[in-house]
Amino acid sequence: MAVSSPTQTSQIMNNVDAVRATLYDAMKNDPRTVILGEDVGARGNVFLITKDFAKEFGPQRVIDTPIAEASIVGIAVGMAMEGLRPIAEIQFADFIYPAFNQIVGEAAKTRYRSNGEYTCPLVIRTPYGGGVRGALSHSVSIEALFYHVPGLKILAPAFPADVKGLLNAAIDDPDPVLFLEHKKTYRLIKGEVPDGHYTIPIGKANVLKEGSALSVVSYGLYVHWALEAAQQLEQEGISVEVIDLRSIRPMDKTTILQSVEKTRKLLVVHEDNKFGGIGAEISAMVAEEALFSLDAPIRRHCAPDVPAMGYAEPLEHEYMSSPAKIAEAMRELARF
Amino acid sequence: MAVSSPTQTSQIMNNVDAVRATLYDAMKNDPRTVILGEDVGARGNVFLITKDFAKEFGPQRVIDTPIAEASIVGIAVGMAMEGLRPIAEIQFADFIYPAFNQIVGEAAKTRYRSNGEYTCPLVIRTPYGGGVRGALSHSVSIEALFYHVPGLKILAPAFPADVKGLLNAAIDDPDPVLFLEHKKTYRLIKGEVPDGHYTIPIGKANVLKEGSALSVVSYGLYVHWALEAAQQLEQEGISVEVIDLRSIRPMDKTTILQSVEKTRKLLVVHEDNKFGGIGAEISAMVAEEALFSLDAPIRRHCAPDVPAMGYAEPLEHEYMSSPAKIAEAMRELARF
Amino acid sequence: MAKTDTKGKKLERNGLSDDQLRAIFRNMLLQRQLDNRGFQLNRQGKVPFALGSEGHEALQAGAAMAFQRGKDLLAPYYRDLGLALGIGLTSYEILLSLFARAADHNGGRQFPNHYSSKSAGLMSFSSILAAHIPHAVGAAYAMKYRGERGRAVLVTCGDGTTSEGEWHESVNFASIHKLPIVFLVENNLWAISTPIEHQMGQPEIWKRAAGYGIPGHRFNGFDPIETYGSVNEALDRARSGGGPTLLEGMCYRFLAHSTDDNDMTYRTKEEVAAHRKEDPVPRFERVLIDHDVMSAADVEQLKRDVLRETNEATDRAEAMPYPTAADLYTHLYEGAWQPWQ
Amino acid sequence: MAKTDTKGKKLERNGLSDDQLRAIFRNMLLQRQLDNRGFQLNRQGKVPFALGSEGHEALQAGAAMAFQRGKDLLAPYYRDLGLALGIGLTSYEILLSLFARAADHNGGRQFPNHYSSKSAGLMSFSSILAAHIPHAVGAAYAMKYRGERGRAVLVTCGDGTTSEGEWHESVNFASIHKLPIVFLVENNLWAISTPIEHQMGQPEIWKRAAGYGIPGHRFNGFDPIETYGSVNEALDRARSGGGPTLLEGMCYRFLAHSTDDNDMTYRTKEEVAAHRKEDPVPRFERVLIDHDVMSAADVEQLKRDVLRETNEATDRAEAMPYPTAADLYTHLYEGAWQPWQ
Ligand SMILES: Cc1ncc(C[n+]2csc(CCOP(=O)(O)OP(=O)(O)O)c2C)c(N)n1
Ligand SMILES: Cc1ncc(C[n+]2csc(CCOP(=O)(O)OP(=O)(O)O)c2C)c(N)n1
Ligand SMILES: [Mg+2]
Ligand SMILES: [Mg+2]
Repeated sequence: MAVSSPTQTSQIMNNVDAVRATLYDAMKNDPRTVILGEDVGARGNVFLITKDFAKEFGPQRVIDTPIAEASIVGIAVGMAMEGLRPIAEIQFADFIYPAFNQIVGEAAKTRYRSNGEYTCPLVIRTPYGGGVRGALSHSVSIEALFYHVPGLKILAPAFPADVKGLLNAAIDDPDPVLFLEHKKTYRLIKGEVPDGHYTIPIGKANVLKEGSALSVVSYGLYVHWALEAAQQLEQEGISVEVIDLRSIRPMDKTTILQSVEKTRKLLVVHEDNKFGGIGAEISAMVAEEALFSLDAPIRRHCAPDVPAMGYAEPLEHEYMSSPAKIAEAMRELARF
Repeated sequence: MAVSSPTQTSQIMNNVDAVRATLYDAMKNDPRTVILGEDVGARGNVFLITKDFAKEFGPQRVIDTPIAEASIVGIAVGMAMEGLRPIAEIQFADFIYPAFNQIVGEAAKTRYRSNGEYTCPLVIRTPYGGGVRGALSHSVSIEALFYHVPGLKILAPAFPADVKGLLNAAIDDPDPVLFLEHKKTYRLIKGEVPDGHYTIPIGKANVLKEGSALSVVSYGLYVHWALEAAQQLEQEGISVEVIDLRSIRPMDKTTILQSVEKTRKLLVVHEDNKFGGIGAEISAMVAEEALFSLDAPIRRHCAPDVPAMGYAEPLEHEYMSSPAKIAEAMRELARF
Repeated sequence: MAKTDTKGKKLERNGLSDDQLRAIFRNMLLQRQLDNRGFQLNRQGKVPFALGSEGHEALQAGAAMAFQRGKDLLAPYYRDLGLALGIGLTSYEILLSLFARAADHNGGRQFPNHYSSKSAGLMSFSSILAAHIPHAVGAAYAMKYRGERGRAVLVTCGDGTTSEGEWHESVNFASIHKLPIVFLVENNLWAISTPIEHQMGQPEIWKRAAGYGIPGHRFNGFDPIETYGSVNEALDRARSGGGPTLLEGMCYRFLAHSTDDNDMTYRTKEEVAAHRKEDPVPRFERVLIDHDVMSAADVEQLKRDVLRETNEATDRAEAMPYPTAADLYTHLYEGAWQPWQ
Repeated sequence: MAKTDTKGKKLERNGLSDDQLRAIFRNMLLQRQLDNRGFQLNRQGKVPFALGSEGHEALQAGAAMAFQRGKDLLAPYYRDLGLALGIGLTSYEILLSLFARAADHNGGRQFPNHYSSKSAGLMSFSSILAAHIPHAVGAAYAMKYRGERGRAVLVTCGDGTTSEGEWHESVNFASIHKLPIVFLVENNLWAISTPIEHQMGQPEIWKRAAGYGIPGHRFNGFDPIETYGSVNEALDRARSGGGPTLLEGMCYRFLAHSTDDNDMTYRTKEEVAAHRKEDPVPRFERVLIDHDVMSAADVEQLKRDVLRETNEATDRAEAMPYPTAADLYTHLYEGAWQPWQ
């Protein structure tokens, strides 16, 4: 995690504030930056992330779009091709499906198909994830629907300092970036955020906690729970290394492999469904590159393969993991 | 592969004929069956699969739709909810992106979200894959964009008899099925197809060739090439087991695990990009369930992670594999 | 209460009987009562989320009266409490949805207001706006395909939802095939915080109909009798082979978008108050009393009935069990769930 | 050759100079020549695929004349050979695309006719129909946002493509923001094998404009002067802050959809022949000769020029190298490609 050096000033903020502050700076610093999406203007986004932006920067820079996700992204692609630096918002990640064509077919391929003549410097931000009683259509994880797509970058930071550093990196990036914000962490997770403009390189995982018995790779909300579980296990005498992936594509092979070579055991933890999820690639990569470093099967602790969490509390509870469930998965693998 | 018993009559046909014959029977046998898609009527589909169907069954059963993929699938969902058995066609798999919302958000979740009150017995057929100079937008593989989605079934048969048996199974299935037809195999691949109505169970892989040194799992066009390569290696004294996945979701864990436990080496071969492709899940599953049966790293022989094959012949050639390249990957793993 | 100038004038009732007029009014009262109940339970911390249809009562109750039970299908959206009630769902069913109980049609899986009832002819829908519209078209196609004259589909959405591509594709397809369907837009002038002028280049949605070659019509959705007339005519046309109609019912969203929204951040009290003057519930009460369809005492009795019904339904639904953890795994495919499938 | 009744009448030239009229005609002849060349090379087995714009020549040459180079942007679709030529692409560039050579703007990555040229103001597009329309809207937004009066975007598509949801969403957005954009539909009555009556409920696409609150207009796309007038007026309006226009140019697709198609399986020779009578190329030739803009000899010379240009471009492009295997890996992201990225 980016930590502030003694000479650096910083602020304590939560993830939602970190998004807000970073977007604000981007708007301040570069007149090519525009924000577009549903209810981002007058209301300032459903989580109030862009509250008062329209007042300060004008409605032509903070655009309340019609309800039409394909064109929200598609128009942003056109803006990007023509020199603006759009930041498009999908109100909830669950509503990104209608924009799939524009993201996968267009944004991801603009540079490639034109042999570099046209580029698409575009950020698509969207809140994802569960644990907020969002039911079937306000709590899905979407990363695995996109991470197979060459031409896209996908970020899913978990800590406020990473949110800022990676969102800045996404905004500066000359290619399209899908920026995933776990909505449960918005107000829950607080941390120190350095002042001023800084970026965190895209494609670098972060070892949150060193350990020797077991490597755990996670991201988003669950990385916090994995850390909590690891601290619990520390007291039980089991030393768990916790890696925050942060960047889903490109993925930090080196950090994962180094860790697995040290601990010789790998557990991937994610909120999304298991089959074909991010854990599949992590696991496959390790099985290809470091098989003989392993002392145990590679385990994936993920959501059961049902469409999403139900609205009723027991359904959500069953779908979601918890620090306790993650700790149990860690123990099991450590014992192996 | 389903083979005809001595008493059974059969025909030699190619994959496109197998699709055509199966669709024809479905139209004959069940008045609830309707076919809808772009140019499926008067022209009878761009590959002439439904040629003359409109004449025989009428334009109300073989519907030339407007160019609007989201609604092709969406309308088919509504038909299915209201008692018809629609078979929707996406003219080329590359054009399925605009229908993503209806497939992933709607068809896959209809039964689940209504707690079983509504169902969605729908088949979506589409030709996919390369090697036909289809360039960036007429040759993509799409299976990995969908295989993460609970509620969908995904089939990708490679042989005419499987095409018929699995397409029948898809049509009979009470839930939505994405049926992928590799367009390069349409006329290239011929084989015996039993007469009469039969189904092949969804979710069963097929051991095409037994072997002891190495298991290869593939599907679609590449399974033919893998078989060719395996026959070549046989002559070199290397015995390769070749498994045709046929069904991508649900996936046949048992057959894969049994094979790997026997051969102790696994190579996954697919035309689609590597990162997050089908091979990722196969590999991860084996690394989780049979790690100690492995004598070598799990290898994936897949397309490089670029958006798709270019139009120019050298670009397509570089993107695609070949029996020779697959044979080389087999040799390498066998030597390990 | 808003003054109406109907007294003395003959009531233009579009063929509605006194019983039907009273049923419409009852629906409107029940909607408002159930609406309030949702918000109240949310404030009490008993439900995490509620949505109100205040301002849509007349439109929905009037439209529902044109629906023929056992024949027509309804493909509604999340603000259609009154339509759901009007085609036969009970207050108890509504509250099961609100409380996310196991006995809810969706088994507590979906957000409240995402009704579904195969027996009532109410098609299941998701939270993805406009995604249900092609489903409605597909169902209408099925009806026509099977030669089922006398049946039609009523599909609704909000004004904001007409911007989605799937809306356009659906209307276009229905127009080509002259399907038995009515596209009813409930125009409440807002899409969460986005006013109509940021949703579309000109505000009269019904005018799009000509582009599709189908009839289009706008009506006053604060008037349930006018609403009934418009929807009934369009449904009749659909049922008898006359093809689709695009209807635009004008109303207003009196409340915030949902319990998660604060509308005072983007619109003024004054604007809301101006529309409140036309509030369809007291307005229709006055019409019925003025025309002796109901007495003031009848109305009071009805209000008590509706409150009692709401209370009873609340108690009954609240007492029902939640789904259990095991219920997460049912109804994914036909047959039993298996991991890694 | 079709008879025209223009002789004697004063030529209604919409402000076009003789030079411009000749340039339009040259474009039309070149289109047809290049079209034929594509089909010919396909029959010779030299290219696996070609698409023709026969029937669209007048529409495209006329529209291109209204485009202001160095200012406007063009967001075309795959049938826009004449627009590409008209805004400045060379025959050589067209043939590089057809032959998929490395020097092609797309490096031989895309299908033929998927032109792209940043310097010419021609926006890159994919084969996914309608997907480029929001891009055009986004570019128009950028122009307006930066206060660039005097610039506009011309975005084209076929009749069939107007059914896509993204078409609707794009026109709607442009209308709200009064963007400097012209939506030009090249209505050739067919979408591969699907005739207009199976594509939409009523066949006049321009009539959809009213639903969006923007001007709509239909013109005869067989007449390049009328086309120029319509497109020029709409682009001028866009450039001067008057907002978007929906234009529908009527034309016909004389050839099969592409070299992969056989149109005689779904339409009759007679239908095609009837439209051929109005063939815009001989028609415009007659107009120019009748009005002494060109002599018959000029026309013959021009035809020879155009043929020579086509031959030279063919030879030159064919002699160029293909991209190499290594070229598969460039321009995915900024910077060098890495596996597993
Ligand atoms: C595809 C999609 N995009 C966005 C949303 C979020 N959302 C829910 S309701 C709503 C406003 C809808 O407005 P309108 O259609 O006018 O209906 P109203 O709420 O006014 O009745 C939005 C943007 C969604 N549910 N689905
Ligand atoms: C999203 C998408 N769907 C389908 C296709 C296949 N397709 C290519 S051209 C075409 C017909 C287009 O017709 P129209 O828009 O009228 O243009 P025209 O070819 O007549 O000029 C179709 C269906 C495609 N390229 N993209
Ligand atoms: Mg609204
Ligand atoms: Mg056309």
